[in-house]
Formats: sequence, structure tokens, C-alpha cells
Amino acid sequence: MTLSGPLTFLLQLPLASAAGAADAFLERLPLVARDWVTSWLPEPWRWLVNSLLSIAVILSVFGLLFAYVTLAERKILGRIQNRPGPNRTPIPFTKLRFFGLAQPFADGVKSLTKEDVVPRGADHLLHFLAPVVLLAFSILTFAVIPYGRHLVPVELNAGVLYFFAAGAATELAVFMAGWASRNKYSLLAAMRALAQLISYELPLLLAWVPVVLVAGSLSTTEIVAAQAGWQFNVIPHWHVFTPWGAAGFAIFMIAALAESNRSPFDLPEAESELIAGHLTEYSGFKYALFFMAEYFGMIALSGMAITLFLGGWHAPSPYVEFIPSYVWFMGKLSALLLGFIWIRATFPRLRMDQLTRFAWKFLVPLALINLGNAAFWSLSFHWSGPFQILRWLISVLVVVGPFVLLGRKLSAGVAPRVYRYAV
Amino acid sequence: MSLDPLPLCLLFSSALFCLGLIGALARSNTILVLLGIELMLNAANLNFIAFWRYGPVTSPATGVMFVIFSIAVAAAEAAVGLALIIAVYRHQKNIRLQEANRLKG
Amino acid sequence: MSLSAQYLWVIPALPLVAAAIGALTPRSGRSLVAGAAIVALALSFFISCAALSTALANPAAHLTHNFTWFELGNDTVRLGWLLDPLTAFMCTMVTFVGTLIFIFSLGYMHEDENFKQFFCFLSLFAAAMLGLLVANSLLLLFICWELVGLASYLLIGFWFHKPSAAAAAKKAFITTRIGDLGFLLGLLWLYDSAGSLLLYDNGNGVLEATALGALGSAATVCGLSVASAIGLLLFCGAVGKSGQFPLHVWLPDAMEGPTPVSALIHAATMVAAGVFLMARVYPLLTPDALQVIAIIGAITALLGATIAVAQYDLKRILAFSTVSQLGYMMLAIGVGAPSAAIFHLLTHAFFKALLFLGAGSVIHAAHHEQDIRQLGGLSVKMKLTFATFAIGTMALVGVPLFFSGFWSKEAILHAAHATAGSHFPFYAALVGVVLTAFYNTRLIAETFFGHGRSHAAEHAHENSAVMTTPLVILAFFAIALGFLGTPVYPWLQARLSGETAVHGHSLLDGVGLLVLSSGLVALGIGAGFALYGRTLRLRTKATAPDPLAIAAPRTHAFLGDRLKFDELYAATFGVVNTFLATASDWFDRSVWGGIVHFLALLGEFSGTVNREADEQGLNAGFDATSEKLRASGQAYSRAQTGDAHGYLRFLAVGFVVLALVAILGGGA
Amino acid sequence: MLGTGLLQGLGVTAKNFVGSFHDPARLTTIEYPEVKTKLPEAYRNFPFLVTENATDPMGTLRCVACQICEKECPPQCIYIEKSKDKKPDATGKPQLFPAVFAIDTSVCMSCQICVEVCPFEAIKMDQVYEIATTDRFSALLLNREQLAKSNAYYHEIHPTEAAEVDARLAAERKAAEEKAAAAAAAKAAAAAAKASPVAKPPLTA
Amino acid sequence: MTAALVLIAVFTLATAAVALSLRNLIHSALLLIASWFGIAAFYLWAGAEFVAFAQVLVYVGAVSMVVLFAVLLTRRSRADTVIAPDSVARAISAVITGIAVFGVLGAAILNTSFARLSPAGVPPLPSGTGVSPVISAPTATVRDIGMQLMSTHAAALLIIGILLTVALLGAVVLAAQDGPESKQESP
Repeated sequence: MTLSGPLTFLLQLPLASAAGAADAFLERLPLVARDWVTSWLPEPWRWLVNSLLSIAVILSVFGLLFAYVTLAERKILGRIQNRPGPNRTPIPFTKLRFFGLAQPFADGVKSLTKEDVVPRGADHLLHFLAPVVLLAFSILTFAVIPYGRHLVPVELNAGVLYFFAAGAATELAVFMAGWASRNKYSLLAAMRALAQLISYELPLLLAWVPVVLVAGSLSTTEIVAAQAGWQFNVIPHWHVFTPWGAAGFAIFMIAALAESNRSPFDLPEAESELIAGHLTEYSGFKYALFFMAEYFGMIALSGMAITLFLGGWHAPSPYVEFIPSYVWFMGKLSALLLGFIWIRATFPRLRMDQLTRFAWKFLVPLALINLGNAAFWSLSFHWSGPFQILRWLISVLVVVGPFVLLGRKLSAGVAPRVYRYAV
Repeated sequence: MSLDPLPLCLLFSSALFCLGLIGALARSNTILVLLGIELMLNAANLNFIAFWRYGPVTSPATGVMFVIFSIAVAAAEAAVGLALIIAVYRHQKNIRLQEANRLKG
Repeated sequence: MSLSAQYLWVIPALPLVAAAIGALTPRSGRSLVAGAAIVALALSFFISCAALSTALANPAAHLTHNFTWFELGNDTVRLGWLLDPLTAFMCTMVTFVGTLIFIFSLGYMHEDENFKQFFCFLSLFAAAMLGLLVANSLLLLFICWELVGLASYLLIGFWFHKPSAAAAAKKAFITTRIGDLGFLLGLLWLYDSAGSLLLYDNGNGVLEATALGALGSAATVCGLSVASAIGLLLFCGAVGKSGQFPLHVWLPDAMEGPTPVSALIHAATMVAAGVFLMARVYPLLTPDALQVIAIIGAITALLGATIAVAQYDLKRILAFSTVSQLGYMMLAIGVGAPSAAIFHLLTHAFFKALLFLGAGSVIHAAHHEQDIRQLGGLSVKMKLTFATFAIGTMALVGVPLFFSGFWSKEAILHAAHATAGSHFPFYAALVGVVLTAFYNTRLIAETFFGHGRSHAAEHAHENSAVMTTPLVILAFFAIALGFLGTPVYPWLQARLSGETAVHGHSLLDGVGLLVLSSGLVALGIGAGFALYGRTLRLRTKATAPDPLAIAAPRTHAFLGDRLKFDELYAATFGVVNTFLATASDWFDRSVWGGIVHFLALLGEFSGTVNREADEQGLNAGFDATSEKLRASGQAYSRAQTGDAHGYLRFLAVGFVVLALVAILGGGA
Repeated sequence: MLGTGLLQGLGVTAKNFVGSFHDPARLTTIEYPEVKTKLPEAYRNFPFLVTENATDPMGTLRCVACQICEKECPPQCIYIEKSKDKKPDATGKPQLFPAVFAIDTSVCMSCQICVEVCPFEAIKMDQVYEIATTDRFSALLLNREQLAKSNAYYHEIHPTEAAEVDARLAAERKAAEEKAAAAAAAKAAAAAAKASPVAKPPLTA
Repeated sequence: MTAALVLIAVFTLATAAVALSLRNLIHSALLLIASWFGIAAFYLWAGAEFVAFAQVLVYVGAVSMVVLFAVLLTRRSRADTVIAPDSVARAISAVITGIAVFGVLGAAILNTSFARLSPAGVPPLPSGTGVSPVISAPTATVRDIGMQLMSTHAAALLIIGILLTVALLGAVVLAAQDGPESKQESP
């Protein structure tokens, strides 16, 4: 690779067309790097090393992301609560603090060196397997997300299905953890967690069905490709910018919050009330593994939300297409993770009955209606002129109407709390 | 013995079928009996896929279609079966299959 | 912006959706329902505008979209949508006036507890009316026609707790139904003779040459040609719906409904449906039929204006004026000027809606006082309402040159004058002009000038903007619309008759008639002023007698009782009907009842015989058989060990044995 | 409508987040070892002994070993041994002084009774809080030398209170001096009256 | 290629066999789930991607949960842990029956010539490329499956939908407790 590549690229920066963007140097940088690494190998072995390389890159990138998301979470929570957050951990053997950027590593070392306590009556094998299974399946889900124009680890025909099939196995791990602990509170908490996971699995699945319906494919790459293009060069054709897409995105994100046990749906492991629920009997590195798997799940679900609704790696406007696609992906991912943290900092935890009622009486009906809405949308794609406005109007009405009505039903009888005996 | 994939697949599926059968016959716990039956169903699905993959060309994806429907039916069967087990348990306080025989002639 | 006829269904569908929303929303969803109704109708208005521009681009064309509804044996029943200038103008008018009246209703019905239902019914009405307008099939038109009748029934009886309102609703429904019976008969006959009910169908529709030719060559019945008979039967429907003599009696009573309803249904749109129908099937009408229509119209015009002279209820006066104006429209159709009729229909829709909304504004302000004897002196207190009401009145009277009513009435008078048939309609129309001017002067004088003659009138005040804004908009159109069809540049008439070129002629061509009618208007106003305007100062009490009653008490009383039409009907049709009902009741009870009783006895006897035979003869054999069956069943049930494992094992072993037999026996 | 409250809540947290960057007044955290809070004046934890002079702490202790505090101390954490000899105190009067004065801070409950009962303003409450040690027994038993702190330090930590105490002490001293002077004058007058020719030198200068 | 099949088969059969012989119900259920994973792997091996993921989603995601809930909802009594005298005999007879069935089936399979069934011109299988399906093998993309579901098999799909709904309702009705305290949700 000579210097002229990047130079000419730099010259044509602002006017990079779609085809140009696909071949831009920065865009191809990861591929170039990979080919450079594998070039010394004999041809028959390259595919294996290529696969291993992608696995290694995914693990290291998302491992680091996990580490820093935990740090960011603590710092942002701190800022929201008017505290500075962790800022003291220095770089080892120095006094350089750098805002506590070494904190995740300190945490890692701490959890590695902690004593691993296993209850006497516990089922040792399952107790050990639970975090491993959870982590394994949450890493598996990373395989089908398109991280960039050329960065799809595995292109599956039924990629979305694969993603959620792998995600479904997390329930198993939760059950194993709760059961193997030989602690009735762990078991009860696992049951609650399972009830929550199963309840929210439904809206989660129903929320992406409209996308598949409109995009006409279960393949993640094709879903991303279906969202290419812009209106007036500023409004991207992302699914989130349609009425059903916006509703689907909201439902998906709410269900994702619940699926990844995040606040305000974090009562499976509500630390302040249930001593971490089904993780009660876990400590040390196993606990850290659970923690890691949950963050991986959160990151993977956000990545899937980006793929399904936020246009995947597409840039929001052709003027900024010169920024490589994987940067856009990571940017959107960070924004969503920030949203997760923000929501955690804001909302109080739901009660168990509120949680299940919210899923079954609110999200599931809305998701079903949204499915019909998407069907209407894809059937009315040829409407034009005044009918285009009518189409939007109907679609928005189908979103807003049920939302308002069901919302009224849901919040009936719930009013701001009145402290009757307080003056 | 040939090493063609089709007979191998069929042998595999019949072995799984017999395992399910043995399990269903030998165990007295109704849940395990049900799981044995699930295994037998799965063995049948294996056959569909094997014939779809290696059998004579029929209309595309018929085998896959069969399996999809079969999985759906199996899911329904499992749900109803386990609900029945719970109902039986509530009735006789255990789930041994050989004790659930009060309706005999 | 253009619109294909294929999508014409959207225009009625939108209010229908709003009606559905209204029906499905709980009572608390007031704003949602009202908002949906108004937004839906406004959207319909925009789409109607698109339809209008499409239709005007090629006014001679009848754009249709037909489809098969269902098939019955060899017959297919087909429905369709039709887009031509007539439909487009009417749709635009209905949606526009309707939207304004919906908005007005927001204010007028604000305190009503059934606010939600009101908007639901209004939307239903609008949907039915628009469906009627876009229909390309007389069958579909008839369906919507009946739906309009239903909505009208619901809305007249909206305050059903008032016995008078309930009775008025019933009366309106039944009276129009009498006309609809004729309509239905006409439809059936037409279907029988033309083989289709589609209006335009690529040359096969009933309004097109083939069918018309077939009808014209059909045999005569009782001295009437088939075409005339069908036309008159269809006219029966229009008589009922448009309140023509002799079925006009329901329309004044319909004023029991809320005022916006009166404005929308009984002035602007629904009653115009009859005129619309006649204009729509105009090609079908023979000269004989037209002659009848013209005479009926003339009688109605005269009758309505005459009765209106002696009424006291504000809305009732307006109702009779509506009857009278509808008579003018029918008259115009009868003398062969359907475009003049539609022109008058459009202008009338605007100024009559304006008048009714103005009346509504007065009534709302005066705490639901409708008696003009109780009002008075409102011109000072309600300036905006007065101004717009006066504009509406002048349009109705036909004050020369500046008001829409003048030009449309002028067109009708010209047509009536030029007709080859009888000149009775023309003279009736001229008398009607005088009377119209007279009673309108009386109305204005009594309501707005002089002293407030009751507590309510003295304490009236102007209404909120939501009610007055529609008035202003309508007043603008009550003036402006007339200039679409002046003799100098009769754009509207040309478009309606399918011409792209406009052939105007100078005003001086018919200046005699122009001057005559202006003079008649002046005469009417002068007489009204002489009789009422001058005596206003003297009358400060509501009990003061009407000047006309002083001048001619018996005539006045007779007019006040609406020429005793209701009594006449009660004494004739009512008595006959009662007798028939009593007779059939007796017939039902004794004759048919006796036969039924006898049959029942017969059945009971045979049942007893049957039972005895069954128990004694057949059952013995069956008992023995079932005993055997039970025994064998018990024997088989022993195999039912209840051991599920056993069954399964039995199955497996059976399979092995069978497979072995198959393998060994088959010789694999 | 459902959700408006949620959005308001998000708004509140976002405001806090942004505010914590540009509005230092929001951040209430003190980064402790580097930065310390200013203690309120009335803050107190363990007693110390006041000395008049920092250069000679043991020589200028106000304490006269009267043992009132030792008796009054509810947990009995004060141990005092009187000196055998006397030395002049602030007013110049010869007084006993504590040969041993020890406070067991692991027992002390910071009740301030010792301070209240001390007639000599000799024991006051301190404001130290970084006194954790690795030795549970001997390092927590503070002896006379560890307890003695100068009056200047007292002024530093409790300025108003110290000023009052000083004023009171000065007044007492002045009263004592005046009394002494008056006594001296009276004695001198008496002496003069008794033996007018011979003038004796006064006892105190 | 064949090696992969054998590996999958051995894994599936082994987990299934162990699962059915264990006394700990939870362990058997979890092992059975592993066995179901093996079956999903077989589908992947055969190129039926969609079915494989559906298998995982349905069996691992749903059926396993139902099984585990059922296990937990039916606590075993003391009597169950004792090996009943008749169970040994039943086990032996079961094994004999199973082996007999397997023998018959196996004999039938081995004695059948499948060569004439196989489509002509199947190229030799490339080896060592993991689980990628053969190029000329029948493919069933998701789109194909969707099209077929909505056209040829639309009626079956509807019936399956009704069946699932009825099964769900039936399961709830069966498992729900009678009486006023029937708050327990069916999983």
C-alpha cells in the first residue's frame, strides 16, 4: 500500500460517493491489516487464521469496551449524582492517574484474586458451568453483527434468528446459576429472572419482526443494506425514521433493557434488595464473568438494535461518509450504551407485578399492532402525492393511538404519590 | 457397511429414536418419559432433513418445511404434556407414570 | 394535483373511519372524537379539491371505476365510483360547509353530555352523504341515501328526551321512507328494463345512449311511457328527501334537532340530495316527467314561501324558506336547466348554512330562545352575527348584483321563462320572489331591530370565535360564489354541462327580467318594512300581536298552522291507515291464529302416538342390543391396564414383529 | 400521557450531569487526603492539655493535677499522678503539676465533661481526626507529652472560645495582681505605720 | 465431512443416553438440552440453517424452560429416590425392546440401496471446510422458506398457529390451580 492511496482519498474526502466510500483506504483498513497478518501463511490455512483473528479482535475490542463501559458507567453515574466517580486508580507503579483510567484493570485484578466461595451443598459442576455458558453464548451473539461495510464476522442467511437463538440460551445459564447454588433464595430469584426474561423475550422478538417484514430478509447484512440511502441527503432511510420503526425501536430498547437486566428492570439481581438474586452464591471471578456476560449481552443487543433500526454502519448523511463505517457503528453503539447508563441513573426499579404487567399488557399488544402497522407500511409503499401524507398520518395514528390508550390503561390509578401525613 | 452420508444419518436417527424409546420405556418419571418422546420426535426430524439433503430431489425445501411444522407441534406437545404432568402431580402428589392408572378398565 | 377515480372511495371513507373512532371511543374521549371528525372531513375536503381539479380538467368526461360487488347466478351486481364536475362540485361543497359546521358545533354543542355521539353521528352522516355523491351506481346511491336518512333520524332525535324531537325524528324518517318506496320501485323497474344500475359504464350505463334508447322504445304503461314512469318514481324519492310538496311536512319539524344539524343536513346538504339525484339522472327524465317536476317544484316554492310568512319560530322560518328554495331547484330541473339548479344548490348551501349557523349563534346567545317574538334588538349586541346574517338574508332574497342568491335565482327565472312547457312555474317563481323578500324582511326586523322583547334577548352577547369564524367564512362565500355563474360569464354552468368554453352574453340581453325581479324584490322588502319595520318601536312586549294578524287574522292563522297539512294528513291517510291496521289485527288473530292453533293440536296428537309406539315397540329390541354392547365393551376394557409403559412397549414390539414380517416375507 | 414523567426525569438527570462539569458548587465531594474540609469550630473529639508556652510545654502546663477530671471522667480514661514538688503557675502561685497525665483514647467517649469541670482551663477538646494507628494498646494511650498543646494551637482551633478563656484568665490574673498589689500596698502602709523609719522592701517586685 | 457427522452423532447420542439414565432430573434435562444442541449442529451440518436456529430457539429457549419449570414444580417425594423392585425388570425389558427396534431399523437401512435414491451428479464432498454445505446440495434460504410457508403451506401454517394457540390456552387451563388463589402463571 503506497502513500498515494490515502492521499488521493484525502483529496476527494467530501465528495466520496458510495462506491468510493466502499473502497476508501480507511474503510478497507481492517481488511488490509488482516491480509497483511495472514499473508505469510500458506493458502489452505488462511481461512482458519482469518477466523481466529476475527474472534481475537472481537474479544479484545469488546473486552476493552466492556472494561471501559463499566468505568464510564461509574463515572457518568457519579456525575449525574454530582460526584466525580472513580478517578484515583493510577497506572501501576506510577502516580499518574489519568482520570482513573486504570480502574477496570484494578477491578479485574481484584476479582481474580478474591476467594472463590462455593456453597457446600452446591452442584459444583453446574455452579462452575453457569457463568461459562452465559459468557459463551453472549460472545456467540457477536458473530452476526455487521460492524462495518466489510466487517461481518459470519454472514448467515438467518442471521437475526441466529442472534436471538444464541441469546435465548442465556436463560439456561440463569437457571443453572440459581439452581446450582443450593440456596432457596437464589432459586427463587432465578425463577423471577426467568419469568422476566421470558416475558420480555416476546416483545423483543415481536419488535424486530416488522423490520424483517419490510427489509424482506433475516440476514443482518441485507437488513443494513435495506437502510442505505438518504432523503434530501440529510434524512437517512433508517427504519427508526418511520412511525413503525420508531415504535419498534422503542419497544426493542425497552425489552433489551429488561433482557440485559438493566435498571429499571434490574430486579433479578437488585443488589440493594435481593443481594444480587441468583448470583448470591457467586463471588470473585465467577461473579465477574456474569458481570462481563451481562455487559456483553447489553452491547450485543445494542449492536443488533443499531443493525435493525439505526441503519447499521451507515453514515447519517453522505457528507460525513468519509468517516469509515466502523467508526459510525462504534459511535452509535456508544450513544446507545450512554442511553442505557442514563436510564439506569434516572429511573427507579419496577416492582415484579408492574414489570410483568408492563410486558404482557403494554409492550406485547403494542408490538403486535406495530407488526400490523409495518405490514400496512410495506403494502402502501406505492402511495404518492397526498396519499403519502395520508400514509404517514395513518401510520403515526396507529402508533400513537394505541400508545395513548394502552398507556392510559396502564397508568390508571397511578398518580404521583401523596404523602398524606406529611406536612 | 457403506460410508455414504444418507445411511449414516438414518442410522444416527434410528439410534436416537431407540434411545428415546428406551428412555420412555425404562423410566418411571413422567417428565423423563416425555423427554424420551421428544427425542423420538427429534429423531424423526433428523430423517426429514437427511432425506431432504440426500434424497431424490422433490419440491424445494419440503423436508425443511416438515421439520418446521414438526418443531412447532413438538413445542405444543411439550407444553401440554408438561401442563398435564403438573396437573397429575397436583392430583396424586408424585409423577410416577405407573401410578397414573386410575382410569383403567 | 389529480386524483384517479379509483381512489374516490377515500373521500367518504375518511369520515367513516372518524365515525368508527367515535363509536369505539369511550365517552370521555370527547376531544379525540371531535378532532378525528374534523380532521377527517378536512382531509376529505382536500382530496375533494384534488378531485375537483381533476374533473375540471376535462369536464365532459365521466371518470368511473367500477367493480363487482357480488355475483348472483348469472347476474353480477356491480358498484363503482364516478367523478364528473357535478360530483366534484358537490363533494367540495359538502366537505367545506361540513367542516365549517363541524367546527361551529365544537362551540355550539360544547356543554352537551352526548358530545361524542354527536360527532360520531355527524361523521356517519358526512360519510353517507359523500358516498351518495361519489356513487356510480344507483344501488350504491340508494344504500347511501338510506344511510343519510338514518343519520338524519339519529340527529333530529339527538335530544330524544324531548318528546317533540323524538316525534319529529320519527316523522322525518317515515315521511322520507314513503318517498323512498317510490325510489326503490323505480330502481327495480329500471334494473328490469335496463339490466344495470351503473350510471356510466363505457356505454352500458343507464345514463348512456344504449340504455336510454332501450327505455325510449319500451312500451307505455297506463298512458305513461316506461321512462316517464321510472323518472317519476325516482322523483318520488327526491320529493321525500328534498321536502317537496306533498311530503314537505317533515322538514320544518326536523328543526327540533340541534342547530348545526339543521344547518348541515336540513339546509345545506342532505335535502339537496334529492335535487342532486334529479340532476344526476337528468338524461333519464322525459319531458312528461320534467313537466310534473316543474309543477311540483313551483307549488313547493310558492307553498314554502307562503307558510313562512306567518311563522314565529326562527328556525322554522328558515326551514320553510329551505322548502321554498328546494322548490326553486326542482323547478329549475323541471324546466330543463339542471346546471342552474345545481348553481342555486351550491349558493343556497352556503347562504342557508350561514343563515342557520347565524340562527344558531342567536339561539345560543339568547339561551335557546327561538321565538322571534321574544327576540329583537340584537343588531347592537351581536354585530358580527348580525352582519353575516344580513348577508345571508340578502343572498336568500336575491338582492341584485352583489349577492350569490340573486345570480342563481336569476338563472332559474331565465330558464323558467324560456321553457317550452307551461308558464305556471315561472309565475309561481315570481310570486315566490316577492314572498321571500317579504318574510325575510320580517325575520330580520323582528330578530335584530327594535327593542329586546324578553329577558334573554336583552342579555344576549356575541359568541366565541369558534362559532363566529365559520360565519365570516360562509358570508364571504355567500357573496363571492354568485360570480361563478353570472350570465356574463356562466363558468359554473358551463363546467357542469361539460363544456370547456364559456359562452357569456351581455346583461342587457335579459334586462327586462332582471329589472322585473329586482322590482319584485324591492316590492317584497318594501312591503315587509312597511308592515313590520315601522311598527317595531311600538312593540316592546312579546305578547304584542303580529301586524299581519291584525290585518288579516284568519289568513294569518291558517298560514300559521301551515295550511293545515298535518291535520289533513291525519284526517285522511291516518284514518285509512288506522282502519287497515285494525282490520289486519283482527284478521291475524282470528283467521291465521285459528289455523295455527289447529295445526298445533294436530302436531301434539301425532307426537303422543309416536311416543307410545316408540316405548312399547322399538325400545325392547334396542335395550337388548345395548346390553350386549356394554358387555363386550367391558370385556375390551380389561385390556386397558392404565400402564402407559405397557402400551408403548406393545407398540414397539408390534412394530418389530410387523417389520420382521415385512422384511422376511417381502424378501428384501 | 404516559412517558412525559419519564422524559422529565431524564431531563433532571441530564441537567445534573451537565451541571456537574460547569458548576463546581454542585460537586460536594472533597478529595480527602489532598483536600480537607474546614472543620466547624465547635467540632471536638479528644481532650488535650493546654500549655502557655510552646517552647517549654512541660514547664507551662496549666494543669495543677487537681484530679477533678480524673474523678469526673465517666469511662475513667484519665490517669493522673501528682508531682512531688511545686512550681509557679500562670499567676505565679506555686502549684502542683501532673507528673503523669495519660488519657486512653480507645476508652474516651469525647463527652467533654473533663473540660467542663476543669477550674483551671487546663484541658480542652482537640480537633484531630487522623489518629488511626497500627498499635491498639500503647499507641492509643496518650501521655503528658503527647497531650500537651500550646495555647496558640488552642486559639487556632477554637478561636472564640480561646479568646473568652484568655480574657477570663487575664481578668483573673489582673484581679490577682490588683489584689496582690492592694495587699502589698496595705502591708506596706501597715509596715510604714508600724516602722516608719525603716522601710522594708516589698515581698514581691 | 463424514467425520463431522460421526462426531455430532456420537455427541448427541452420548448426551441423550446419559441424560436418560441419570437420576438427577435437572442434570438429565440439561444434558438433553446439550443433545438438542447436537441435533441443531446436525441441521447446520446438513445445510438447514433456519431449522437449526429454530431448533435452538424453540428447544433451548422454550421447551427446556418448560421442562425445568415442570421439574421444579413437581418436587419428588422420598419414595422416588428408592429404586423400585419392578423398575430393574422394566429397564431390562426396555433395553431389549429398544435394541430389537434398532436392530430391525438398522437392518432395514443397511439392506436398502440408497444409490438410486440419491440425486445424480452429486459431486464428491470437499473435505476440511467445516460445516459449509455442498454447492449443489438443495438449499433452502429463508426467503424460500418464507415463500413456501405463505403459499404452498399457508393452510398448514394457519392450522399450526391455531394449534399453538389452543395448546397454550390448554396448558394454562391444565396447569392453573383451581380456586381463588390461582395466581400461578404457567411458564
